[in-house]
Amino acid sequence: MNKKFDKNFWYVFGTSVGIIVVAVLIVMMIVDLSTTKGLTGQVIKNKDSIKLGLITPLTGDAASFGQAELDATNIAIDEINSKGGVNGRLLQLIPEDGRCNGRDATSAAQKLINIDKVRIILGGACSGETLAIAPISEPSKIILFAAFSSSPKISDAGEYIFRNSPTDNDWAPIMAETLTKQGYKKVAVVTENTDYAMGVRDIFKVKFKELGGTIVADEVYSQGSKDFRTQILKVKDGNPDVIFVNPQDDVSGALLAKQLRELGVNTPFYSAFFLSSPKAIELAGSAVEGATYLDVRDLSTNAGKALIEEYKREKGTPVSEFIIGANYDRVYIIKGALEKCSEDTTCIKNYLYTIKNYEGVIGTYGFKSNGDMDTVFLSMKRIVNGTSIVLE
Amino acid sequence: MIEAYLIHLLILVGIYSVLAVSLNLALGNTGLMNMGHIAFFGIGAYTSVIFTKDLGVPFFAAFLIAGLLTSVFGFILVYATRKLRGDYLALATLGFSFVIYSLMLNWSSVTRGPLGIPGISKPCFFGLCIANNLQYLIFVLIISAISIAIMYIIVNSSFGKLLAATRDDDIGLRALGKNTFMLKSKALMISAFFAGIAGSLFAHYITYIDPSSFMLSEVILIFTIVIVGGIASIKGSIVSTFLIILIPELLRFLNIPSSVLGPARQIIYALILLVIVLWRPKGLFGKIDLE
Amino acid sequence: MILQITNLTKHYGGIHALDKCTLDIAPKKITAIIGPNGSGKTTLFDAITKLITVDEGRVVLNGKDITNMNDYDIAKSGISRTFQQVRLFKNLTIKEHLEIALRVDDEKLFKVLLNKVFIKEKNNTHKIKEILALVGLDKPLETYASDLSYGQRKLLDLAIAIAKPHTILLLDEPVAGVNPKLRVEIVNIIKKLKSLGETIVLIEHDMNFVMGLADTVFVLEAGRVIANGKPSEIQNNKRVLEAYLGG
Amino acid sequence: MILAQLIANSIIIGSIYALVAAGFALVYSTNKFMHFAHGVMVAFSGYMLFLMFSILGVNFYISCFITLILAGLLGWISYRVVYEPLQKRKSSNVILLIASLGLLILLENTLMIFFGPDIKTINYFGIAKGIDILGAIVTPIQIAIIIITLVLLVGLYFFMNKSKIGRNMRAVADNKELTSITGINYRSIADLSFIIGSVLAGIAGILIAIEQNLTPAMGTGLIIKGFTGAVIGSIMSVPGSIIGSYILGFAENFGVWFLPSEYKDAIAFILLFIFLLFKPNGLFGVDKGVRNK
Repeated sequence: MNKKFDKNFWYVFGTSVGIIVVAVLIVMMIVDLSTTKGLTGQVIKNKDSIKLGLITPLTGDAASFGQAELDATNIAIDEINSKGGVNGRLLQLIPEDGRCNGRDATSAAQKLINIDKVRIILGGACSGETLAIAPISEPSKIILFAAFSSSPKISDAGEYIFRNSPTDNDWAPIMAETLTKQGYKKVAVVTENTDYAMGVRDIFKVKFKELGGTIVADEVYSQGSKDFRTQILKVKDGNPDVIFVNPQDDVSGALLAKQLRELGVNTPFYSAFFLSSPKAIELAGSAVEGATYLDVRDLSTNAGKALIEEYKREKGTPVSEFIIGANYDRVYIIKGALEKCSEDTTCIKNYLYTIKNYEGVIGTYGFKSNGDMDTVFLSMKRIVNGTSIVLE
Repeated sequence: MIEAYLIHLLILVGIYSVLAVSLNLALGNTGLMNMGHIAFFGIGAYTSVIFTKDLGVPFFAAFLIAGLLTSVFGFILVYATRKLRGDYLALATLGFSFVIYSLMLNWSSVTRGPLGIPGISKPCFFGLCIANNLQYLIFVLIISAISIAIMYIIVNSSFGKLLAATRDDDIGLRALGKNTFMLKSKALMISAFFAGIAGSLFAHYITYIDPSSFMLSEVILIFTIVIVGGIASIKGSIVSTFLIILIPELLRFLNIPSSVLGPARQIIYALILLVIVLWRPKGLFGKIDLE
Repeated sequence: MILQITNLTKHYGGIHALDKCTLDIAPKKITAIIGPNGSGKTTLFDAITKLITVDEGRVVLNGKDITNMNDYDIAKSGISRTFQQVRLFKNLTIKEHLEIALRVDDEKLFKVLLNKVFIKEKNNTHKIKEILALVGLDKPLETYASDLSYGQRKLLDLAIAIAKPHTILLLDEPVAGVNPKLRVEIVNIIKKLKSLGETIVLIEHDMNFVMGLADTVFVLEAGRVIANGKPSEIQNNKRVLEAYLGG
Repeated sequence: MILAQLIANSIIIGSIYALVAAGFALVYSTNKFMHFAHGVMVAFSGYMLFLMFSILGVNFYISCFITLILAGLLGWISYRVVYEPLQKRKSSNVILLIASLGLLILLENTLMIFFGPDIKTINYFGIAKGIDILGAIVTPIQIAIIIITLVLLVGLYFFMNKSKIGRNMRAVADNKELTSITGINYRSIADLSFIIGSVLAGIAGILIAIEQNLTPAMGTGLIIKGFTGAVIGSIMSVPGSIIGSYILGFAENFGVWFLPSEYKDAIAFILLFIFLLFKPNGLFGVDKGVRNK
């Protein structure tokens, strides 16, 4: 090797290493300052508080869910703090933006775990976030508690991972069974091209075919699209007995329902969750009249009603009552665990596995050995005269 | 424990600096306005994951295959767009990244579509596996240092001077008997190769990939890195990667309401980009004006 | 004959930029192509170097048909040219320009890298200085092209055309827009090049300029050779005078 | 019946694309750079209507009027603040394109800070029952969108071809250098193109807000489809870009009829890529100044 090459190589290598070291020092200094001398007042103020991390999308397409998660979590934490906190210590929520993707979620998790030293992370929201955080939180024995992720992959992602949202495996087969029981043989599925909805679609299709039905149309639309007319036309052309409307969120579901009816498709349609959002009903109006959907069962309990009232008063119309309820419950479940175990996560983990009949605002439930909810927590509802009624 | 967080950030910086320097090789040193660079990153990530996970290829082989396959896509892109120039080239490459994005999203049998691919293994070499982030950081630093050194040598070689010449005057260089199309192809293939291996590093670090990591907003992120650092400046790209990755992380420590935090971060990117474009077209370390 | 051009024809819509243009270039001589503006002189150079594709006709260099070759292959096979609007690489230095022109296998990336890493790169500085001395460009080697004056750019453009391995040198209006002093210098450079055994073809619209310089003159009008011969013969050719006065 | 509905669907979505594409092409044809932030002008207008009408309770038509003025103003400001300095420095259109992307992100996130990330709706006309036209079902709002687009198409055509200002704009579009010689003030033409283009975006924003809904990030999605339509027609010509948008609408809807529907966006992107490669100036443009050599 000649001298010139050597010089070049070491120049580049040396510079990169040098810059890295300098940057490390600077960041360390800043971090040190901020934690000990208090660049950010909050750190000092709540020195004795119990920190809870929250990872949820605060920007991007899914931000409206993230905001709902944050609001609902804050309501619960404020309630607990105003009643004196947990064992005399206040709860401090540190929300981080996971942007519904793996990279930002891992950055957020690394920050929460290593800088804020949280032992409990609420989140992620999108399954993609949760799946990306799991390999980081699990080895450090951090509790990861999702209230919104439904991917079946999360069930076996780790021992310290819990959720109080139904998995797609829980409810998509129920949907297929329900439709079969109602005597529907030919179904049209319209799905939004997102991780959640596509996961549901795959499970649903398998189950429905197993039960002897046929899929006459299987349409997909991309996230954020607002024009479904040709997909609907293909649905119409398949001449189904029933339509399974399978969107990611309330707004696209409502738009889809609206366009279905606008185009004169009067086939009954079934769906899940999104119709619990008042926004969906407001948007779609008469288009969702008579629609049947699977939803979380008991948000009409007193506690649930009160929560939704409070949420409406303080934060506005919720995107989904289900999300609000699950998030609210999540904080209280953690509160119970903290009261018993303080911040010993192994104790918390074991405690959470023992929970069997927790009475939350979304119902009474516990956790299975894989950290999922043990109760399939759903009931059929129908929109009648613009409000939903429970069918049993 | 601060170290662990810093290690995480440094791993990201290492990966993105390879991505930025490789973009700069095409954009700055060769003058190829490639807005499809993020697609190369994505192709590399998916290739590496599919080869290790579905086909059981050892990591290092998959890592190289990721680079090579991406490089083939680089050639396809440069061949397809060989007659375009200026903003039409920029648009066509942007169109290319959209096409690749739809492919990742819709070719579900291979990419699992929007569900993404979870549970990606950490790299192993002959039975020795990377067990923690510190080791991964060392691995990333070695790979980045080698990659950047190679690109540095290329840029400063007589070949690199030809690339600079084709950026400045393509016809003039052809009149000197140089096949500028081949030069551009090679430049973009090298650029794509390193973007591809950066993608592989990214996928095996995050352990979960889905198409959303390779979208339009990410194109703008790496463009910002290169432009802030300075056209045709490797040093600039590296420093700028630090700034652009770390500044938003520092924001996490300020008491900004979280509903504002996310947009604020994007606004900072956009403002930095506009300020540089408007008032300092050379970027921080560049010698060449953006034109 | 070193370069034979036969029946080159190029139409732009209804305009004949080149119309069955035929000429032969003799080796080791200075050949001038003159004609009024718009007579197709630069188009002829562009056609020879394949910057434009002709409709018909043949170009033969040293007995080899180069009509259908790529522009860079034509350049490689031995044609060097300058441009009326100089084409330089503004972010490269004088030295880098000449190095690019002198090297022949710098496009081969792996070879370049191997050379860079294991073998000391060939030092061209001596050769570069020689060429710069020949054209009289007296600026530090590390000067960027963008920092040169118009005249210096003309000289650098000439220098890289000379540096590039070639058998024939095409100069497109070498003195257009330069001051009288530099004009004299360039004339001297061209003469010096001839004495070194170079074959030179130059384009010029000013008839008087080529009289003392060229060995042979071709006169172009509307893309067609209307006269050729020694300068003294051309000077008195009636058609040529008509063309110039009419044009 | 199906065919009629497919055609209707194509025309409806084509009209929405055309509304976005027309302004984009108008700015491009006079200024020769890609004003991607045009997308966010559409979103901005929708939100301004939301602010005026739904929050402040101003009369709907007055709100629309104010929205259009604000849209024109924002377009003009963005030209003067961002683009003009760059043009003065003789930056290439690639730099202007990058600047426009910066502007797009800046404005989009500003909207997000002010209005929040959730979806806003303006339910001024309520939910309308579809009307059956030759077997295709179309709602009154959609008919309004189609009619307004067509009126704009015709209006713009006459404006560009018959009025003096329009002819000057076309002259600038054809040859910027020449017009400065003939005494046309380039700056005022550029100002005007941004104002008119942004008012067009304003009209698009209002109609889309009523027909669909508002999200801060909607601008990006719209501009991608809008410029795809413009590229197909011709980015240099307003009527061309409008026709191109309809072609895109037809291609997407007819394509999806035969292909799995998840490929709807892919069809648009592949069309965009193919057109840029093989016919970069679109079906109605001349190939000039696009390719090397």
